[in-house]
Amino acid sequence: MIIKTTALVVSNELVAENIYRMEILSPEISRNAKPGQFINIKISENFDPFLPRPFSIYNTIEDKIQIIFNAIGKGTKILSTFKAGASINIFGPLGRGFNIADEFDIAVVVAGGLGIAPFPFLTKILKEKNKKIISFVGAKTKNQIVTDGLENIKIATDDGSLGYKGTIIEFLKSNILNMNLTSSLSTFKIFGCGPNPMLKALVNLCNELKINCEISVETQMACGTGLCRGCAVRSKDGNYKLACKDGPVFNSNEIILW
Amino acid sequence: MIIKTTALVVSNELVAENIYRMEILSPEISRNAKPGQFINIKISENFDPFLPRPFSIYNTIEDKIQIIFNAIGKGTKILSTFKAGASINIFGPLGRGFNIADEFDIAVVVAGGLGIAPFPFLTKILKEKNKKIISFVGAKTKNQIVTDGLENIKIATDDGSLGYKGTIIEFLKSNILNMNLTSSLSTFKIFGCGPNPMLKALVNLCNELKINCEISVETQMACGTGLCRGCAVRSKDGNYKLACKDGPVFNSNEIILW
Amino acid sequence: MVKTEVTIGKLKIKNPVLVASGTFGYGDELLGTVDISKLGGIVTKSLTLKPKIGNPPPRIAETPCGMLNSIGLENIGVDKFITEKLPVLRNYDTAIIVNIAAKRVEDYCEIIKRLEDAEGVSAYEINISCPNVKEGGLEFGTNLSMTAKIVKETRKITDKTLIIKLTPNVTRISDFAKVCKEEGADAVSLINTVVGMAIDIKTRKPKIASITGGLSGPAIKPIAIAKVFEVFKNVDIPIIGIGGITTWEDAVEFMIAGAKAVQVGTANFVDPTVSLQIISGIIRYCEENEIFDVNEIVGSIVLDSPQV
Amino acid sequence: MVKTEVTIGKLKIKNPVLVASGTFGYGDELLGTVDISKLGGIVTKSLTLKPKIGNPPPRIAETPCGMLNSIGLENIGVDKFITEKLPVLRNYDTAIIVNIAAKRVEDYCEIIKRLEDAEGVSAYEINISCPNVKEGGLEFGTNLSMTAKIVKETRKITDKTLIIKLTPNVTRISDFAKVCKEEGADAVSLINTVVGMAIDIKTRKPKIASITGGLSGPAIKPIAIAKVFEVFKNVDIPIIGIGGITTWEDAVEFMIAGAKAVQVGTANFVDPTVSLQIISGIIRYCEENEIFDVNEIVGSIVLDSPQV
Ligand SMILES: Cc1cc2nc3c(=O)[nH]c(=O)nc-3n(C[C@H](O)[C@H](O)[C@H](O)COP(=O)(O)OP(=O)(O)OC[C@H]3O[C@@H](n4cnc5c(N)ncnc54)[C@H](O)[C@@H]3O)c2cc1C
Ligand SMILES: Cc1cc2nc3c(=O)[nH]c(=O)nc-3n(C[C@H](O)[C@H](O)[C@H](O)COP(=O)(O)OP(=O)(O)OC[C@H]3O[C@@H](n4cnc5c(N)ncnc54)[C@H](O)[C@@H]3O)c2cc1C
Ligand SMILES: Cc1cc2nc3c(=O)[nH]c(=O)nc-3n(C[C@H](O)[C@H](O)[C@H](O)COP(=O)(O)O)c2cc1C
Ligand SMILES: Cc1cc2nc3c(=O)[nH]c(=O)nc-3n(C[C@H](O)[C@H](O)[C@H](O)COP(=O)(O)O)c2cc1C
Ligand code: FES
Ligand code: FES
Repeated sequence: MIIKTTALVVSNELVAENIYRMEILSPEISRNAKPGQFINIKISENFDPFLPRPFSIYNTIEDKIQIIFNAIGKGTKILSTFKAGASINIFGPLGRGFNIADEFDIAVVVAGGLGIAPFPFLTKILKEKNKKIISFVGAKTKNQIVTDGLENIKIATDDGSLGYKGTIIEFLKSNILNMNLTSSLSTFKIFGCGPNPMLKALVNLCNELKINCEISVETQMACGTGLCRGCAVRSKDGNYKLACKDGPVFNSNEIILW
Repeated sequence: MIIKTTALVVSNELVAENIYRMEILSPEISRNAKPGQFINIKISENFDPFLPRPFSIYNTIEDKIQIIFNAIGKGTKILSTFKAGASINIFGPLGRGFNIADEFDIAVVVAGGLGIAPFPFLTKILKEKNKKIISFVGAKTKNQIVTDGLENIKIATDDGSLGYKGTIIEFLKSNILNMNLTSSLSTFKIFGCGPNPMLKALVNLCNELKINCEISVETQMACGTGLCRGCAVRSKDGNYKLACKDGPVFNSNEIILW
Repeated sequence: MVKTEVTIGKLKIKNPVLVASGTFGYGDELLGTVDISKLGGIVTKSLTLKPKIGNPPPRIAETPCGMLNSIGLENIGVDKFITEKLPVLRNYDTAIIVNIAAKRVEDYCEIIKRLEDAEGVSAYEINISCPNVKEGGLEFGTNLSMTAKIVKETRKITDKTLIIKLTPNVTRISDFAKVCKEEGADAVSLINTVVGMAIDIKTRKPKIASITGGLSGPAIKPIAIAKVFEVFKNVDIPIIGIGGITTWEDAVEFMIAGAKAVQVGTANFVDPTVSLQIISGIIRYCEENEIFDVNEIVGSIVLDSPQV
Repeated sequence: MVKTEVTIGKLKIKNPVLVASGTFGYGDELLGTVDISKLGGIVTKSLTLKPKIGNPPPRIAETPCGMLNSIGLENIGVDKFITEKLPVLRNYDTAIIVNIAAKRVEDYCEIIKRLEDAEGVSAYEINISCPNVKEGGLEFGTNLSMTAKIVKETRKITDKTLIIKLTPNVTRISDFAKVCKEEGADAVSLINTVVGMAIDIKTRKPKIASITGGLSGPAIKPIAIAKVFEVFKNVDIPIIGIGGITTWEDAVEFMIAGAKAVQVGTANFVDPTVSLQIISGIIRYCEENEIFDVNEIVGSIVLDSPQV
């Protein structure tokens, strides 16, 4: 069930360098949403920018949903000007979220930059299921680190300004190896989201260590609802899957990253 | 000298039904402006709406200029959301203003709807020159009447909700005839601004009574600076004049209204 | 009570608003969210004889007031459409216009043959104007004799309403509409997308994997209106107007220019319910202007200048 | 220190940014506000043999991310330009590219003859692509043999750089560029405006008195990029890119697609100083990317797909 609504902006605050968290009142979407799903936001009444912008559901709090975004471009810059009390046109929940039904007892969350977006929501649900969670969060530098809503946080920064100096995947790898549980690795499940190079490295690592892994991908999108077929992602079977409908969450062995 | 500047919005308040007055800090434009001139406002950083919007200079107060606008369309609706403290891209002063150098001792201001826009500024300058001023202000209904900054105000509304019931030109005509100064009429000068039908009626009246009359016209404009040749107005000599450069103020016997 | 029914060839649609091919899947994509039985009709994604997986990503890019696409006619193929989609669509009280694309004239005919035996097809829209593929591609739509041939051959096979979808990427679109009429087409639909391109200056790569794509959205509306009016002025054939329609005002503008019906495309991506709002907007417009039949709007353009 | 000089035929311009014909008057309109000696050059409003008063209003209308215009080549005529404008423009250190339009081939030649005797003309841009008039109108620009004839005849008369301005309102623009090269043109500039139309639904009248007009602005940029790349791919002739350029990123995008220089048009109406900002933006881009000569950008598009 996809809900189209003009909703109330409850708050919109700067939480890190150029990063905003917006809270939107939408009981129906909040009730129906699953971790890993996203919403489409119509940014402007005018035609530039024209296409809606997709944003992961960062978390749900009672009747409210939250998103977090980086004010980098046309749409997000406009979005950053929305004030509490404004109304906003949203559409969702969209896409297929994370699969938490399968076999695992330790969830390893791996986020690069704003790749943390879907994880506070996932963390909340996993905790309800009493799963153990470890969170690896990486960013270029410490001002871009956002961690609230996550559990057992391990941080890496490219410039070493906070936590491990290096990429989050290197850090993850050394940790997993140290854990030295290669036997029981099968009971791990990794949930990854972030820039493509990071996701590729993550998928390689998981293949190497045979770890069950789901990743949330970002593609160009027009409709977010399966209408345009624009968000194609190569799948292992040689066909294409839709990031907005079959995804944005895919199992690492379903698709081929570009 | 045309000034291009990113200026500070000092205030932007609702002064009548859907009508806003904005005050902008721009010492250079304020210093250089003449009554009847206008400024161009770049409404948005994005491309829709794309063209700048022209607005008459409503008044100047020390370092500040004021405009007044009706939030009817794309651009003006966006303008109405500007808050004090915002910055705005403006360009001006543009066009040829009213000619107050010529022979007259009584200035009759005739405004239809937001046609009052250029007159508070004109009134201020005329008073400095100790001219007698009578102001005729017409509108559909009383909520749309704006008169501050005008002198000796006579009002007409189509629905009779305030002042004379009928068009401002009918009202003007009866008044002039009553004044019964047909002899000294030559010392009148009429300054008109408003919708085209009203301006046409005004011009006819002035021809009939042989009154010196200047009108400020509105046309579609792209550049406001003479570059595009888009704002052509038919002139009596069979050529075209530019509303943005030769106008927007024309003597009633210079041009042919459309 | 405004009369909204319009007739395109033999096809009666309950109102003049359709969703455009490739912008609403097969009509069954959002059944929970959009009540398609309120639409004048749906035009399906282009169907080919065999299924197609489409072009490699990236397939789309946003542009000022529009977008580029090169989906490459990804579709399930005519047979699967007949077995899986038609049975669902049949249950809705809306016109099902099947858009078809092919590499060879024979294939166009073969696709229609298969659909003729199926139940539930209201009309055909022949795509000879896709900028992104061989199938139904521009080498058909930009060539008068090929266009004539395709219309002539497909006309032989069906008595159903035959709509030819034209490309704007030609010098005089009315020449193509004329040929369509002469060869027996019931109507023309225009415009398909305009060939366009965008480059990411960071990577210096085209933003679309197939380099060029089709431009759509509000940006192309003035081009589409001009093409619709050109055909309306020069050829006596029903026109379905397409291109950048996002509001009911846009739809009315196309009808004033001469379109009997309209298709809403890219706007569905911003709001999949937009077509329903456009329909109610048109009805409100008619009521306010005491227009009792939407057909009164069609071609009602007012010209005081002598140019025409 | 980035090298910004580019060469178009025999013409050297100090940087690749020009202002487009009809969007900057004769170059002397805003001398107090815009320092034209910083520009690569100015392209004048189209000049005709005799003065023209232009088309009746309304001449312009805003459209999504663009505008329609039908100015109708209002201009002071070549003689007045020579006596009144050239003497002023000569004093500025910028290329003066004179754009000319005519109804007959003889008139194109006659206009050039008169300009040849005058001092200060850097190059000619031949307008055969104006959608709004007979002079230099589309019946020239959409006809290969007429295009060939105009290039051949004008080429005979001048050794100065001869630029032919092409229209996008054709099926294959590269065919026209090819003809221009064969007949001796030094360069082509593209695109002129796209034929478009808009209707005021309140009055049901066209928003432009001449019914159709020329579409320009950001809306047409993807169309222009595609046309520039089509010519770049198929014809070995210097290209001046035009269409929707509003930022330095747009200019760089055109150069990556194959344009040696660019012209800024409609954007001047939003900010007449925009060309100067585009020039400094290009220089900054080169510095940041360690590009020492802007010519390195020209045609530097990266294609990993096989399509080309
Ligand atoms: C399923 C999905 C979920 C998403 N969730 C989030 C989210 O939770 N938070 C969030 O901030 N964004 C998210 N995005 C990306 C978001 O939709 C926008 O694309 C992004 O915010 C930029 O939009 P814009 O209009 O500001 O930038 P645009 O004006 O569209 O682009 C401006 C510039 O930014 C670049 N750019 C565009 N997107 C990105 C990006 N993601 N990273 C770096 N550069 C970029 C463009 O290439 C361009 O150069 C998600 C995307 C998808 C597909
Ligand atoms: C020299 C000059 C001075 C001007 N001074 C003022 C001024 O002081 N105050 C002011 O409010 N406007 C003024 N205008 C008009 C102003 O520039 C805008 O055109 C107008 O405000 C509408 O802009 P928009 O973007 O909101 O409407 P648009 O989105 O451009 O148009 C929306 C709808 O409103 C209609 N419309 C556009 N302009 C008008 C209008 N003036 N009256 C009624 N309907 C209209 C359009 O036809 C369209 O249907 C002036 C125009 C000129 C040429
Ligand atoms: C993503 C996308 C896919 C399309 N696919 C098809 C198609 O398969 N067949 C077709 O005839 N037209 C197709 N079109 C063209 C549209 O039907 C329509 O003609 C065009 O987009 C212009 O209308 P618009 O501006 O309202 O989108 C497609 C358009 C888009 C944007
Ligand atoms: C108002 C206006 C007037 C124009 N006049 C001319 C002209 O006289 N001669 C010409 O060759 N092109 C003329 N053009 C076309 C421009 O030079 C340019 O080719 C076109 O506008 C596309 O560029 P743009 O999108 O940057 O404006 C005109 C364009 C506009 C908007
Ligand atoms: S974004 Fe349109 S189908 Fe996925
Ligand atoms: S508005 Fe451009 S010349 Fe007047």
